[in-house]
Amino acid sequence: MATQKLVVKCNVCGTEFELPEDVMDGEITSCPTCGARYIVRIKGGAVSLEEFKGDVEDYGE
Amino acid sequence: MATQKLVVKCNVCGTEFELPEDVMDGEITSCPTCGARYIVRIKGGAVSLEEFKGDVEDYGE
Amino acid sequence: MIVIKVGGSVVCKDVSKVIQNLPKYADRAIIVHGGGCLVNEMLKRLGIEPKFLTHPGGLTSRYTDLETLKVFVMAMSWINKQIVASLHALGVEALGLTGADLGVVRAKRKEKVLIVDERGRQRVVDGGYVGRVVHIAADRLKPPPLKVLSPIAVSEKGELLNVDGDQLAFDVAKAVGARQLVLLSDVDGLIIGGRVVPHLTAEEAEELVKSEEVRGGMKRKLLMAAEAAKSGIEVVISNGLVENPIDVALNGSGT
Amino acid sequence: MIVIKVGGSVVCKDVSKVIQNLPKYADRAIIVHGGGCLVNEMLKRLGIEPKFLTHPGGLTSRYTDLETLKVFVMAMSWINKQIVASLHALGVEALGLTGADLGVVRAKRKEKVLIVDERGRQRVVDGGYVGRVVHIAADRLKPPPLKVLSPIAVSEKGELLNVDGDQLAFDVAKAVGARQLVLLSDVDGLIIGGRVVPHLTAEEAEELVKSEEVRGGMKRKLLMAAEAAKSGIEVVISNGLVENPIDVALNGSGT
Ligand SMILES: [Zn+2]
Ligand SMILES: [Zn+2]
Repeated sequence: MATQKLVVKCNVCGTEFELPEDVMDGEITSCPTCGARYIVRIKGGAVSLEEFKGDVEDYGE
Repeated sequence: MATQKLVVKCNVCGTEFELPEDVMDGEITSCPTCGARYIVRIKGGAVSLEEFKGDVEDYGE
Repeated sequence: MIVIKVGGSVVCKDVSKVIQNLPKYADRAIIVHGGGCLVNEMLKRLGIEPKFLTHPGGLTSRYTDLETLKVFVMAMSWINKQIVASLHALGVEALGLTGADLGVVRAKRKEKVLIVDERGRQRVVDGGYVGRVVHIAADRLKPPPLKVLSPIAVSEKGELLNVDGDQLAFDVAKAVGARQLVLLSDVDGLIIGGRVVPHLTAEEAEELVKSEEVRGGMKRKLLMAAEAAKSGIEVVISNGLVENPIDVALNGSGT
Repeated sequence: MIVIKVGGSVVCKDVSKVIQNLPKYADRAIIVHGGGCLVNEMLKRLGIEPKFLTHPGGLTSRYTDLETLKVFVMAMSWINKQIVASLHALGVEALGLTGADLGVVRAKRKEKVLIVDERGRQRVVDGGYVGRVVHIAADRLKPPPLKVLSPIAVSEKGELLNVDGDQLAFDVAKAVGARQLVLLSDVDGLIIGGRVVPHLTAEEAEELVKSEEVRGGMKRKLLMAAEAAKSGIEVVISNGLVENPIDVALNGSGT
């Protein structure tokens, strides 16, 4: 079985880059060119990038 | 070991009667002469009779 | 005023339809819920063996020791708070209560119950944490806000007590002078000979109680309905799992 | 107004002394209780394995999934109702609340938290049923009647959320403009070098937080105390297991 490459495109600088084969939904990735950070979203096999604003909650109790 | 007899006296007619050897706290007993009903109370080895007015609660849910 | 008893069968199967239908009655309803199914599930998961008392005449009842009471209060509270939180999402600020809160439901503990023990002898034992309602603070239960009441009372000594939900709903209905008491469960009403009985007078209800077709919980519901009818409260036994179950009940679909 | 936080260590060891001491403060206190110990005991008895999240930096936190939340709400409710029922026996009609009741404590669910997963990669996951308090309905919490509040909030969507008890007590104190916030636990106060520190300024508290002698829960309590002091609230950290613990706390025995 051929491995499908997961290639995404940076919204900031347009660089196309590859995600690791075992990437999981929610994983943080960054553009190798401009450093923009993203949350990888995987829904029904489709991979997309969501802007990561760092607005995650602090850990709870 | 000699078995101790548990003899109690009816408050109504004065009849002395014997309780079963294995009587337990809370057991209902009645006077063989006048039929008066009692709750047997056993506290620290001492046996006494408490008037049984039938004022027990009905069974719950 | 309407008292709505949401039975355990509704709570454990699907309480969402009742909740969706509640906001329009928020200003004139009082909710009493059950949840015996969740209590049983929790007791089982915790490995707590049910204890039973056998009463003269052969009837048995579950014995509520302190451990069982604790599970009872926990499970009922989860149900209570879930209902209140769901109402919050619908814009209704409800207040979940046990009888201990503001002392709204006071009960006497069944300190003496008559049982038949293993040896076949009658004995008086402590009745466990089960209560007989002696006082309802009607003014504190009337809306607004909408009150959601668990079947838990408080004793003078500050003990929490398990009380029968149907009976509590009826006592609340009497105390607040409710016009209607809606008993929602997972059946369409009183079913006699395969059809739902549309309406019953107090006399008919009492007659039915004696028949063989009516048993257990439904028998108690009927006895209560007969008594309620005499107090001028209309009792509706209806299905809580249908769409808009309260509308349906008040429009006369159940018994 | 005084906000009294009864910590889990007091609740699980012996809450009776606090309760005995409460009636005289009933008209000017708001109670917030903890009970993590009972939550842990119930989770263990139910065989629910604790789940943890590892955050960047190495800190871990317990993950509250729906099952854990259910146990949390159940255990906290048992504690809440026990306190309310005990107060009833002392003639104080108290009202036990979660944040969902009357919407008194609203929170935002931590929908995104950053963790480091098993493979060492950073990932954004759902934060579980844990809330960050966003609104306190101060008017509904003021006595009378005396309110007993569980560390449970409600989200906009009607979810019940686990919130930190100390933080909640502090938020309540700020919202109602309390003069004092009493944190009762099983120690005599902040112990530094073997002795109880009698009083601290905000600056001293902040300084201490940086030291090695203060850890975990006490560190958070100190940070809060520093912030509270700036808001004009006096924070007293004191022992809830002694006779008349509230009197003792307010007479300056703790920190
Ligand atoms: Zn880029
Ligand atoms: Zn006699």
